[in-house]
Amino acid sequence: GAQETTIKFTLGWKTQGSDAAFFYAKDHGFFKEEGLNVVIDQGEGSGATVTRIMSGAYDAGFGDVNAIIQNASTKPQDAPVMVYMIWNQPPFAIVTKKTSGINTIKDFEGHTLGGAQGTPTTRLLPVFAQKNKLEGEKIKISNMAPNLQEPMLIKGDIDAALVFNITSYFNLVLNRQDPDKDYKWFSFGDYGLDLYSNGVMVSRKLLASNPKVVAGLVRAVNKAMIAIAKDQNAGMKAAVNYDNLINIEVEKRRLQFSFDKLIVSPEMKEIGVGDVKDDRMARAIGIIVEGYQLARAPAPSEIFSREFLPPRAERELVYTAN
Amino acid sequence: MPDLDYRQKVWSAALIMLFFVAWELFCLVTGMSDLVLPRPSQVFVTLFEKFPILWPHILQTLATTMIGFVLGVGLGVVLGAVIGVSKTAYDTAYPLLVGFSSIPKVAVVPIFVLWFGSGTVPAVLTALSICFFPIVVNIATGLATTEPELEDVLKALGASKFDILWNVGLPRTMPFFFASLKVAISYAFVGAVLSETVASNRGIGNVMMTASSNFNVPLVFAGLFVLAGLGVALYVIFSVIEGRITGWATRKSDVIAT
Amino acid sequence: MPDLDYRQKVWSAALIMLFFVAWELFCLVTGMSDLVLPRPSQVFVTLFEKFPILWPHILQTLATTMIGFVLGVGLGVVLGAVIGVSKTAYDTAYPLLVGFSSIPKVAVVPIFVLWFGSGTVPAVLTALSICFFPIVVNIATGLATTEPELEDVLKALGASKFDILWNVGLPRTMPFFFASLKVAISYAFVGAVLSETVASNRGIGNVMMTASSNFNVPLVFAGLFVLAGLGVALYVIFSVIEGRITGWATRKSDVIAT
Amino acid sequence: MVLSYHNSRLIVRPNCMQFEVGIAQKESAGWGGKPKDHRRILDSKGKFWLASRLHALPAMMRMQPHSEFQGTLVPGFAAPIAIELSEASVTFGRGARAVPALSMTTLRIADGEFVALVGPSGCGKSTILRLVSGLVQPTSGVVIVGGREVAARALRVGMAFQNPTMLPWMSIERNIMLPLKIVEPFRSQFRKLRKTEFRDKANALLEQVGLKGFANRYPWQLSGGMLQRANLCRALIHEPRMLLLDEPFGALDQFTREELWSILQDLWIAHRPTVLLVTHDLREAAFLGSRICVMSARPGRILDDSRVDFARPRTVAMTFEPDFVALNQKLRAFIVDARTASAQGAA
Amino acid sequence: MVLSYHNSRLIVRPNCMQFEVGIAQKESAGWGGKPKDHRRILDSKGKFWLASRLHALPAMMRMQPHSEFQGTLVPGFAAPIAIELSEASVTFGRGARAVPALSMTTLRIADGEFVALVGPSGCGKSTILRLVSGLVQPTSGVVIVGGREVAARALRVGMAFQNPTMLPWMSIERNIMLPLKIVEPFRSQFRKLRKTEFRDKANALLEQVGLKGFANRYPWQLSGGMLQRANLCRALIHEPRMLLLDEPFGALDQFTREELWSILQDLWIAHRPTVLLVTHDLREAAFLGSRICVMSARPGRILDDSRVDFARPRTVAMTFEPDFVALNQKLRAFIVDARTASAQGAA
Ligand SMILES: Nc1ncnc2c1ncn2[C@@H]1O[C@H](COP(=O)(O)OP(=O)(O)OP(=O)(O)O)[C@@H](O)[C@H]1O
Ligand SMILES: Nc1ncnc2c1ncn2[C@@H]1O[C@H](COP(=O)(O)OP(=O)(O)OP(=O)(O)O)[C@@H](O)[C@H]1O
Ligand SMILES: [Mg+2]
Ligand SMILES: [Mg+2]
Repeated sequence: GAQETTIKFTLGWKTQGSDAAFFYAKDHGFFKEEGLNVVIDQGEGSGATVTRIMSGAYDAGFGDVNAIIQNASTKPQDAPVMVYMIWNQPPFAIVTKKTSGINTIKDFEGHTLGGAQGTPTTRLLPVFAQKNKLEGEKIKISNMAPNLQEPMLIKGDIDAALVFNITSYFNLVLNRQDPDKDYKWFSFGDYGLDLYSNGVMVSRKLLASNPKVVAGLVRAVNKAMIAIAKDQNAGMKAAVNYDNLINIEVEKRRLQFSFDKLIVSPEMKEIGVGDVKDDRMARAIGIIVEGYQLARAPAPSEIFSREFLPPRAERELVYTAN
Repeated sequence: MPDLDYRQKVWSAALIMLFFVAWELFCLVTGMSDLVLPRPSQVFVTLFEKFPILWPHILQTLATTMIGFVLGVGLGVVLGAVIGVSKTAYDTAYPLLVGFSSIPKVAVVPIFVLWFGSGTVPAVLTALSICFFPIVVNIATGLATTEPELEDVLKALGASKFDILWNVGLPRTMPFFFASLKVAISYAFVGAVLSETVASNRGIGNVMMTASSNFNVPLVFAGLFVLAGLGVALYVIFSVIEGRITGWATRKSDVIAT
Repeated sequence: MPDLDYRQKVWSAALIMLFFVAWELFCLVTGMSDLVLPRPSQVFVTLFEKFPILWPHILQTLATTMIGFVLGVGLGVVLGAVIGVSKTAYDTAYPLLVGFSSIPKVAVVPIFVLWFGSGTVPAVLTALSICFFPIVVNIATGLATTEPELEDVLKALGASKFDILWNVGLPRTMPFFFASLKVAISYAFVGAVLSETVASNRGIGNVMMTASSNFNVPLVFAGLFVLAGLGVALYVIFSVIEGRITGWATRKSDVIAT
Repeated sequence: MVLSYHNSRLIVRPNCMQFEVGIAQKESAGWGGKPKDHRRILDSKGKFWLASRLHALPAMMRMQPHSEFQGTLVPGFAAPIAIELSEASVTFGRGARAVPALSMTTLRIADGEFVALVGPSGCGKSTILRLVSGLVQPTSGVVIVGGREVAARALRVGMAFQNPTMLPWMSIERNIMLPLKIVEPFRSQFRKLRKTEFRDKANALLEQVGLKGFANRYPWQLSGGMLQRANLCRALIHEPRMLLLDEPFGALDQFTREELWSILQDLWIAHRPTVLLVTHDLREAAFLGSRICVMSARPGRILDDSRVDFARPRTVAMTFEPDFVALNQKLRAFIVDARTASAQGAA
Repeated sequence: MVLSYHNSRLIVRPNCMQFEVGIAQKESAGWGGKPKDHRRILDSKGKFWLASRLHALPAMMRMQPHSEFQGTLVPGFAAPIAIELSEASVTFGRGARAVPALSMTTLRIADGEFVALVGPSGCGKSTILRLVSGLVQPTSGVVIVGGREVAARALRVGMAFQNPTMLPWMSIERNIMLPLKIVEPFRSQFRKLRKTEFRDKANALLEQVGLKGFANRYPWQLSGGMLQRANLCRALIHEPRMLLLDEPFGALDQFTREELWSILQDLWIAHRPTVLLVTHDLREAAFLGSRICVMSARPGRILDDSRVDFARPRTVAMTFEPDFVALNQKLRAFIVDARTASAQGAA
């Protein structure tokens, strides 16, 4: 249309390959077609996306659904709403050196785990321990900034690290390690913590005042997702266009990793990209409420709205690595 | 004029109160979300409730800060004296120090952590490295601008350079040394907390980091208030010492009070 | 003695070179991983290679820093003058300012971002808020310690308080004002970069954050070197101005040079 | 504070933090209106005070009507009073550490008089000058400083401090031009075209005191005596109606000193400023002064107040004449007394 | 730098940044050994220098053997030379802004002499004192300062600056005790039990100059003249073998001044330090000095060098006697010359 609506959109972190869909949508005019002028800013963390939106500084962003659950528990009228789930699988994982002597999760007892404070991985460890019948008190946690976890792990200061696999995997690569050969990964999803994770969220204000815009935003992102699932190189081109400082090789691998490990799943194939299953969402909410000792368990409808999703047929994502 | 002094103090305290009241009103009037800027009353309540939990963290931060600060002051005085006395040191060390100070310490903390492990040592080092520069600058400037007439008094007696430094240079620099302490102590807190947020299991920085990831903004602000309070407490202590040592330099106010 | 000056400069430059050589050797000898501490040679190579990419970021950071710095200096001088002149302001503002400085600015940046959006404005504000305090302290101390004899010269002429401030207080404080500028400019860079790391799509801080999340440590250090370089460059500019304005205060070295 | 009735005068009172040095009277109409009117005192901020709260009133009442200055000054206030101290005391510090510097000093100086003040070291001479210029407030008693200038903001007081404090960041020339930057009417002209004119004036003065070529030097490049001469220039440059000179020739050799005596005397004869000169040199006092006040030792009081009637202009040769030597002897005797008073005071 | 042959002497040379004020001779053996020996100069760091590189040599050659001091000093170096300036010039600043302060001054002062230095303002008197105390280095020429003390590190020079610079953060007492904190042998005793003893000493001195009760005041609480007296105390407290006094009585009244003259004279008679006194008061010069040097105007040179043979101890009454007055007249005449020389110099 003639009148473009400006949307302030925050990423979950600095420019990464896994954000390529947004850049692709912008570069190829998908947003424009929907009458949107989307301004993309880099973020401070996928949890901070929620704060940024709640404060009104941003209209939409790419962030963690679990942070929405936390905030919706106390401030249901302010918390943003997820409208397009991208990472169907949780990236939360524990990584350890194969030489560390940790072979099963039981071996975490008596070892020191490095965690970045407040990240879901660190915060959900007690739930993880409880669900898997570990003695939580025996697991020591050492706090550190996320970018110190891998160096400290390599150096041997910690025995394992509580990480996001999509971040840590490439951090290890960048630290000249072989994350597949020399490291062992324990994914939370495999141990009873079947959570959702990052997706597109919008502010309640935007939702209420301009639902058409939200629908347009979701449509554009969906279109881009499907496009770069077929052609990651095109996605990377858009990413470089946005930020010429990124390491293309690594970020492309990261993009592919996101499809491989986080987006494409049996569930996604069943319900299409962007949607969630309400019962799984309810379970996930239960886990978060337990892990964070929240006062109130929000309903799945407070967290996720599928109102704006394009029809199922348009959300058929086929990933082919290239 | 003791009653004037007293009224002065009351007046100042009232103005400080006013600041908090204004803040409170500002938040109430603009309907500011407490995720952005909590009201001081909320912060004080949180502080009061969480105080038993905060206490060991406060002690930890205070201890690391003080160690770093004391070491930083020592280093600052020595470096400042060297730079103030020697032209070569001035030309060499100043650019290096300015360069070093222009580097955000947050970039240096990880190096400290990797070398010395997480916890107290990097916090002390960060506090030290962030707080010594203002001291260097003021000591060096004080020494460089000491009136040669004052030094001549000792030079004519055949005093050594060290004698002159000790008896003229440093005493004359005291007012500005204390000025720089005010900057240094507050930056020492910043440094220690910074390091704690990067890698530590204890300390205010750690608390604030946890609180902020829990979206518990009032607790974050409680941490900030604790830091501010500690800074002010130390400032008050130094002020008392300063009053005794550098009274000669502020005799102006004496004369007016007569 | 121009040739002595010249030798002095060469000698200082050599010592600065020595610092980098020592660093290089240290890394080579200890086999330090470049993921922890890269060798300066690596850093310079990276800097050289990436310079075209870095250039717009450098401009961005320099611009925000300078704006924040100029505003900070202005604010610092005004606040310093008020605190130095008024006892009430001294008692009120000092505790508040010390408290504010003891707060890590990194905790304040998100607030700025929430208010003003990400990008230039919060960077400017952070630079400002981090750099004005050393100036306040030195101006206030300089004014409070101005010899009453100097002020009497003007007082006897019936000069206003402002006349005295302008003609005696501020000129006398200049050496310490310039001293605080050295601290302020480096902290202004720290502030701007800090804000850029939290919320900005441009600037050295953003580059360093991206680089560090990519474990591109040489590029992080290239960013640090750029910052240090900018800090030193501004320091040199101020030094030249300082030499002209505060020559009277450092006449000592003149006399020796005679 | 300024007296509102006909004459505007500066009143420096204890505990009055804000003051202005002097203020001119509006008309040269006589003193002695209705007492009621005297009681209305207007301070510099335009606020009225009741005079009854001030010690000043009795002193003011005693003032005589103004009359034109004629020839030698006659004590008894034929001319309007320029400076009046009524039982002024100054004590520095408080409690056990208090130092009484001046005790119950009463001194009245008519407009256009040249008063020399002598007395033992530490007796409070500088303190009197600081009282008059408003740099110090009396602990008790009253100090009134008035003048004859019409509608000028400040009295254009010119003060040469005992220790020639030059601002170290300014060249000698700029130091000397400082009063022109501050005092009206020069102040408003300073930014305009007259700056070079002022500079010429400063250089002319410097040349007169033998400092030609030192205008662009800095204070620390001058010798003690040179600084003192520059200090004198700074006191004179704005052609003040009142000159307060604290041992302005102390660090000078005999001949330079005598030269400057003559310059100062010529200046006084030409413009008739009120001068209060502190000196230790009795010859100097007798050469320059129309009146000589001798002070006792700390805490000072005025012991003797003699008129000096030698004809003007006086010459250096006259100082060797018997009359002159006799006066010196008489003063010496007084100072011996002053020192004895000192011994008692100290005991 | 220290001359190694028998007598150890301080040589202050141009471009020699590090110096020590004076050094005592090892034995009081006579001067005039083999010329070759003179050439070996030992500096304070124990390094030998070839004397041929110094201008000092000719001047040293001319020195006379040492003999015990007897009665009045006879010029011609019956006593060892305490201070020697050979063609010493001082120019401050460089290039166009250069100020010649002293030009080719030659002055020799024997150990134990009392030399008064008079001359017009700005002629370089203070500069000479600063040369002797090592605070300034000659631009050309040589300054040699030696002494008689045995094995003392510094000459215990006592200097009273023209402007009494007291350290503002110390009480008067502590200011005065400063030399005891710096100069051996007091320095090593300072930390030991003798601190109260030293304090008593300081207080005794203060009482002598009339500053009893001001020991614990701060410098800015004293009047100009009081500061000057404290300044004198600081120059005297460590019983220096050499006293450099720069107008020490300038800000004092006549009687205090005369009292201090007598105190200084008594001290000199008792201990015979070498004294170099700068003054503008010819009576003072004649009263105190054994020799009076008159300097020309800037850049200064010594114009006249007269002995004063009045018997010691001199009294104030003597200053009114005809001989004394005549000497004064003679000096006055010289100074008139000096000022004329000045006019030429300035031109
Ligand atoms: N700021 C001050 N604080 C305390 N005492 C002071 C102060 N100023 C002066 N005095 C004391 O006041 C007395 C008088 O001082 P003042 O300077 O008036 O003496 P003076 O007559 O000028 O002496 P001189 O001839 O030595 O200059 C002195 O005893 C001095 O110690
Ligand atoms: N630091 C300096 N820089 C430049 N010139 C100086 C310096 N010190 C002294 N002079 C100049 O040297 C000359 C001699 O100064 P000096 O202080 O020796 O004079 P003086 O004989 O002591 O005079 P007075 O009797 O006035 O004290 C003066 O013309 C002065 O301007
Ligand atoms: Mg005085
Ligand atoms: Mg002199």
